[in-house]
Amino acid sequence: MSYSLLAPEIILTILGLVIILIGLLTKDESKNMIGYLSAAGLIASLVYVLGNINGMGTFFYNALVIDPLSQIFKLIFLVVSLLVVIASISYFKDNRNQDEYYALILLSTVGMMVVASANDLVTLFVGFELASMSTYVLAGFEKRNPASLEAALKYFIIGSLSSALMLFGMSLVYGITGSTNIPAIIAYFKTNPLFATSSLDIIAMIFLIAGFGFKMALVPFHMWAPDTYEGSPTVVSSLLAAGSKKMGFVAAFRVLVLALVAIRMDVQMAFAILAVITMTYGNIVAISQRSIKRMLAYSSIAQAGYIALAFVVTTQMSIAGGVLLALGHALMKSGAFIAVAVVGYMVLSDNRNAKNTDDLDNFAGLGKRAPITAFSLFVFFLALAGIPPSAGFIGKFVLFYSITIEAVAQASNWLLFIVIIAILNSALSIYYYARVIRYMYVLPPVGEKIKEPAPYVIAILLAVIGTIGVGIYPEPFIRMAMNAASVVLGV
Amino acid sequence: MSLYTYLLISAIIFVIGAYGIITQRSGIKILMCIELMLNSANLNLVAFSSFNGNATGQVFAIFSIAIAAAEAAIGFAILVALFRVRDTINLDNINILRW
Amino acid sequence: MFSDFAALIVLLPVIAFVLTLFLGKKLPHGGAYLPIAAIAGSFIISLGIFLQIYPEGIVQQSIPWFAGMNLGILIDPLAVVMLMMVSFVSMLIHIYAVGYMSHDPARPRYFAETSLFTAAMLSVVLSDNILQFFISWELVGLCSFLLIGFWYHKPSAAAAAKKAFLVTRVGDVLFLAGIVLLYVNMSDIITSRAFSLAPGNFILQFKSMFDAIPLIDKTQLTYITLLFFGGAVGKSGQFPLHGWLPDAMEGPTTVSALIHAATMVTAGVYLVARTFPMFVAAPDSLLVVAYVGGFTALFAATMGLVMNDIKRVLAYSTVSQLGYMMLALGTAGAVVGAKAVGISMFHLISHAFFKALLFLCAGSVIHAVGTNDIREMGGLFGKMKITATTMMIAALALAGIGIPFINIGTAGFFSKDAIIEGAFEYGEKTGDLIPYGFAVIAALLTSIYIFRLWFMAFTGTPRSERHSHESPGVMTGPLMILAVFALFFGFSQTGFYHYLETNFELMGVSIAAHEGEAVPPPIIVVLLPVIVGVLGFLISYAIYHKRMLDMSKLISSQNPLYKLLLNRYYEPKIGADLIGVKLTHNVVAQSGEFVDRKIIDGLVIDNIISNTLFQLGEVVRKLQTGVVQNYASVTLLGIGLLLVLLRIKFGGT
Amino acid sequence: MAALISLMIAIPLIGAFIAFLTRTREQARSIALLTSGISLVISLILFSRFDSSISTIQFGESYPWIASLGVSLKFGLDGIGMPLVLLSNLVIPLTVLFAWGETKEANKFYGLILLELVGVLGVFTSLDFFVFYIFWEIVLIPMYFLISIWGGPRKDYSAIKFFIYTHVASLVMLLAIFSLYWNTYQITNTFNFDMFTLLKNYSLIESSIFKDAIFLALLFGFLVKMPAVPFHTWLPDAHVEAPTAGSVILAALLLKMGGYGLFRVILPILPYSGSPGKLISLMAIIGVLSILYGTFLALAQRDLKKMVAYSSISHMGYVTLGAAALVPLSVSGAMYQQFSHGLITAVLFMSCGVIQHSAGTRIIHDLGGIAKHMPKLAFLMLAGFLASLGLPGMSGFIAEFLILVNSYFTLPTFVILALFGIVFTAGYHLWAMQRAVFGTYNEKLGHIHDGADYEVLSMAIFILLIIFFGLNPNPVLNMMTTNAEQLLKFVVLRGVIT
Repeated sequence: MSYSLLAPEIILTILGLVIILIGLLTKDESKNMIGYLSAAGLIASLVYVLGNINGMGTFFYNALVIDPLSQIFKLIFLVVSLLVVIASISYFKDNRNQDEYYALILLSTVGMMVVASANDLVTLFVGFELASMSTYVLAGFEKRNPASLEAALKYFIIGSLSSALMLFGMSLVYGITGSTNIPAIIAYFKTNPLFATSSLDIIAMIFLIAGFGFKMALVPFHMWAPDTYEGSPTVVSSLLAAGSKKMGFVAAFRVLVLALVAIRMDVQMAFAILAVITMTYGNIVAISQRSIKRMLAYSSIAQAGYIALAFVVTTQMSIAGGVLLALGHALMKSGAFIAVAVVGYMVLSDNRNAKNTDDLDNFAGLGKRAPITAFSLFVFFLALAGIPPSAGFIGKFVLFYSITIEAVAQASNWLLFIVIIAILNSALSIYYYARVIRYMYVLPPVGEKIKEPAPYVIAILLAVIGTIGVGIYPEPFIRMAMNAASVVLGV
Repeated sequence: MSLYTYLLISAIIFVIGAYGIITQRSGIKILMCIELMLNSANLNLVAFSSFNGNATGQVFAIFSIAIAAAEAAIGFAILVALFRVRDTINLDNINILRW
Repeated sequence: MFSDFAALIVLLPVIAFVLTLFLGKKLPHGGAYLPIAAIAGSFIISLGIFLQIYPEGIVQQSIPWFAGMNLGILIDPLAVVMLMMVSFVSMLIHIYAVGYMSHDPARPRYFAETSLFTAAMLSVVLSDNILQFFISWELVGLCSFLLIGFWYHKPSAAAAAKKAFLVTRVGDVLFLAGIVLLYVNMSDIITSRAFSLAPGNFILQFKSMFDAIPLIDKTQLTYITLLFFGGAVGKSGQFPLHGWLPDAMEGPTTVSALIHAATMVTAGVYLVARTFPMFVAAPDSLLVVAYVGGFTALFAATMGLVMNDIKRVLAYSTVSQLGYMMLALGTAGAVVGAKAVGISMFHLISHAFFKALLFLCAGSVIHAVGTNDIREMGGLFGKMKITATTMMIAALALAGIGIPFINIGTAGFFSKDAIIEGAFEYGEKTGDLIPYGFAVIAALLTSIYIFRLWFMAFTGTPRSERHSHESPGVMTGPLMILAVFALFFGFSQTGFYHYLETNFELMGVSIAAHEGEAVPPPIIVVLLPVIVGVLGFLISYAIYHKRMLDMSKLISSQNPLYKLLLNRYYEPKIGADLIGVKLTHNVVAQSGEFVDRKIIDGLVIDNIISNTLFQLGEVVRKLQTGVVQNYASVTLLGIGLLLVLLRIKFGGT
Repeated sequence: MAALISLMIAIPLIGAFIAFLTRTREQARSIALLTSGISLVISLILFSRFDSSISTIQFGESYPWIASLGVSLKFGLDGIGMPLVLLSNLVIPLTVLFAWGETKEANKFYGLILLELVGVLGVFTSLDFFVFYIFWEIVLIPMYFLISIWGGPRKDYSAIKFFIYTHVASLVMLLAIFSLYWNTYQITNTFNFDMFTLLKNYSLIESSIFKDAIFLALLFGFLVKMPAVPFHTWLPDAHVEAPTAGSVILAALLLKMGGYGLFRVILPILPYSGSPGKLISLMAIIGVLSILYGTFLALAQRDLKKMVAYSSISHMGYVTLGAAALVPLSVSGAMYQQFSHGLITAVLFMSCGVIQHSAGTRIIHDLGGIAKHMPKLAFLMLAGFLASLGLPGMSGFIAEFLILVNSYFTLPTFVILALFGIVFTAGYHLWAMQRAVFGTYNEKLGHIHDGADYEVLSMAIFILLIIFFGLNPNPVLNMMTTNAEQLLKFVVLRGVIT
């Protein structure tokens, strides 16, 4: 048993610790290089994951597992972290606490990757908490900014509450099954379907759903998300929305799907209701937002609603669709938030004391002031709205397809109804994306053209390439997602 | 004492914690309530471990206690930072981010 | 041989149209000589073909077009006489227009459009299939639209052009519906193998149509012919679609002459004549033709009595005379079969000569006095001798004056009397003398109004200060030529009838006349038309020349009958205002607009869908209070709801 | 020379990117004219090599793409697609020429126009449903920008309404595509998005309710695009606000996508649907309703451009009617109507554009007598209006004649109703001409000038094309008829028409 498959996590953990050390030893002025160092570490990990994209193996007495599901989600997490780190090179330039920032990013990434690989409730919990706690701090990283702190506090309180709920649920699962090992738990539930013996198991499941739902920002566990995304430093919002959100999905894929298959109909219904409410809520509230970060937060909630449709039918196709949409969303949303960060940079360079840098008015004439950013944001928005050819389209395509065919195969009216609602929601979302696009391209600019800092440009363009690339050449990603889905379904 | 006694106690603690989170205004008190909820889960774990006859639950509880400690530290740190900026930790007033 | 150049009959004026349109400005007289030369060419070719095929040949040429239909030329006796008439009269009108339009800066456009007008009419005449006929027919309508609206900056001209196009369009749609029905019936009998097209023939060719007549259901045939006749009603200004013709006087007078004599309005009569075998096979339609024609002849003549605009009088006269032609086809067709075509066409052609003459004379008068109102004219005889004389000849022809039994008379004498006699014969055979009555009364009125016109314009004391003078030679020349034809064309009657009688037999269609030898009509019937003609002359002479009767009582606006006539039976009010504007535009269209904007778009899309969503968004976002305890509450509440949901679903354990 | 179709699509795409990057408007418009011109030349080559006597796909190309979904880049042309490809390639260069004087953000403007060309060419040539759908959606984006950047006062409302309305329709259509795809998967156990395979397997669906549902979803997608009453309300708004070039492209090309869908997708599956009789009636009702409704609404309009927009609805109603009649010549008439309407409507919208530009208003009552100062425009506009009201000798007549005559075989009542519309169609066209162009000159308009040379040239070319295809429909009509006959072979076999 070689531990080389765990190299990405090991690299990042060591690097994170080393960075703290470096931070102690170097002067403030030379801390800007830490960003590059972190990026290098993330690239190394990413290359490693890509190199072992088909790797398989279990580690630490079955506590960790490497399989297609873990690999594709690690890919997502690493890509998001990489984009965020690159963008942060500009965002946190000359900040004297940079070392802590990058260390926290790397450690939260490790946390997410552990969740992706978790094969035991204990590792799952530890990974969850590692990622969460790092991001609590990151959300409040601008410690002179009341909004940032408020965001951190809300995130922290609801996050801790969710941890407690999740832990409570885990304790019940452990009590029922006598094990914390996920395959063992699934095996137990296969032979003893939920509801069959006691009602404790369903309570346990609901607590787990609540815990994971918090990360996914699924209604009604979403309340923190808009506030936190709005208040946090924009690059951190990017990490939260694009990266740590997916942690909830991978955990749910690992733990919930198979355990719930036995009682499909009811949970299907519950997830369907949650998903529909989530997407509708997200889209409707997003329409009336003027803060773009907040709008993106609601759009994230809506996207979570779409992805949650994967749990409604739990076929290989639907889960593959969910994974693809998660992948697409990671690219689009991280790019979009970074683009908003550029706008913030632009507004601050106009006026040092500007408030609400992400207000819609600041996007007026962005197409002239920051053409690359504007064009990228345009691509992300269309992708988020599911317009081809983009990652968002491919994800939605496969996902909606899977539900439609399931509706047809089961001759199920309510499933069809759900797809139609999803589709209408998707169309509705165009409204608020198009509004921003209009501001960027139709309205006259409110200031001079700026020079977009290179790190931002690199990060955004990488996200654009990813978004369009997955749309134009989705073949390998679909295959990966299908493999991941087969892992989820245990086939 | 049967398992159900433990479960009942832990459920009561859990509900107290949950009730506190909803009703309290002070950040510190809310943190304490969260701790209550975490510990109700720990109690569960230990009780199940004892009744199931394997040690995994206890290990899990130790992990979770350690994590809860770290979590509390972060929470207090955030509260302190917030107090410096806003001069209050009354959560009813901390709502510049809304709607 | 001339028949090889048959296509040039149409193409020459088309080429002239293009050249004049684009080069006219650079040529003398606005390029007028191009269309004149082209139309003269058409006339020469037509004449040549006539000489070539006389007495019993036809020219047929055809090329396939789209979807099983063809483009082709059919020149039979019917067509060739029309061709000669159209090209000849049109040529004269063009020559006249060189003088008449000499001061108009837009002359190139005028000559281009009249050239196209003539081309379209010639194309109508020589079409060998109903589709091409329809297409040319529509182009005729287009050109009339362009020419009536020639002075488009005059709002009344623009309105009249529109009215002409729209009213004839009503007829065109009926015609098109007839073609649709014909096509469907033809296809049906072809698919059911009851009928097969002869090799080289196409589905909508006249020949195929005639061949298929016996196989088409009689009811269907009646519908088809009635729809065709609907087209003719529109184009030939028959009741109730006659209103556009008097309004069409807004164009230059030469255009009126062209429309009324050579080109447009005769197309309707020609359509019925062209498809006459079908009408004969559908006697009910023929009856409708007779009645509509007869009624129109009378109806229009009554309005001609009171009009004060010189051109309007002539316009109603045209409507009335076209009614005669229809009457001839309807009544005589039921009695003498194919000869009816000859009778009708003979009147058509003689009418073309004298009506063209009338209009050109009117144009000459208008040119001289600068007004259309005959109340402001008077005493022009001395100043405009040629015009006055030629116009008198035309009036005599229109009134049908001549000497019975020795057969000396004007063109109208021969042509119109034959129609009236035909109507009588029809009445004798069927016991239905109403059409005959229409025809005789209309003849009296015709005579009255035309001489009223002449006397008011040329005799008495001048009522305007303007110095009037005779028109130049380029204008009086055509007048004199036409006057010759108006006087002497009638003598070709027998030969003409004989030539046209064989027309449909040449295409293999025989139309049997009704049984029984033709009995010479009673003397009174032969005399009556002339008597009423002379009577009309005398009445007019008495009233308008000698002033023996004071008309002021009669023509006061208190007199309801006079008011009715002067307001043209309120046709413009009912047609344009009530149906056109009030009903269609204000009621139907505006309510449609209301439904569209306020209900489909406003209520459903804007209010129900989009406003609801926006309002909902505004309400729902308020749930996000910003107070973290509430967030925790929602989270816990969510768990509670999930519990309830799943427990309820499962029914509890 | 095998990859002519993909070359034809790729060149404007490259042109669009180059145009976006150019700095001056002179460069941008030259690029636009050049690349769309090359595309036109390629389509003319294709057209000249096209064999009208066979109904199968010609110039087929296929490249693998997403193997795991069974998607491949398949392109090809038959008698349904070829005329529309030609139309697209005619309309775009002439629109570029017409808009030669655009000054506002010219590089984007011309780039977006080229992107529209790419989109519609993709729709008309792709033979893979997935690719078809992608192009179908791509078309929306440039149009959204054309409306919202260069549009009129209510451009925001109109642009977004256009976008969302048609997007919803596309998504509903997508559901039906999913079902067809799944059905093929059930039968063959392979993933395949090939359009013909999917449509062929439609007949093997067992449930007739399911069949009808798929049919209706597809029909909805196409009818909204056409647009047919009552799904038309996005169109007048979009047209009123869109810039002239946008309106031209929207009406001349984008609407044709809906009609194309009818022939490519709806007609092949119609005979196999659950209740063909009812569906045919439905289509016929919608067609006639659109004809009459569009006509009467046009009659009620004060804005010239809005009137033209409603006339488009009316004319596209003929397409639906002709398709529903299921007679070979009515179907080819409907196809011809698409082609012809594309040419005619371009002239109409260009006329509105020139008037708006010169007189500053399009409200019919505020105009009057403009022929005095704009003789060239008046001439071309009159020609366009006459073509639009179905004057023989112009292409519109051929189409409407074929549709009316041949639809009578199967849908006599509807044809009679449609005939009623013809008079009123003439009515609103002539009324508008009389009020706006003829009559006494409205001095309030001040001094107005005639259309620029490039505008006049572009419109004149359209008029010549309209007359050419009105006198000689065979080059395009023959290939349409070949395919229409092939489409309806199955209809007769199934005995749908009794």
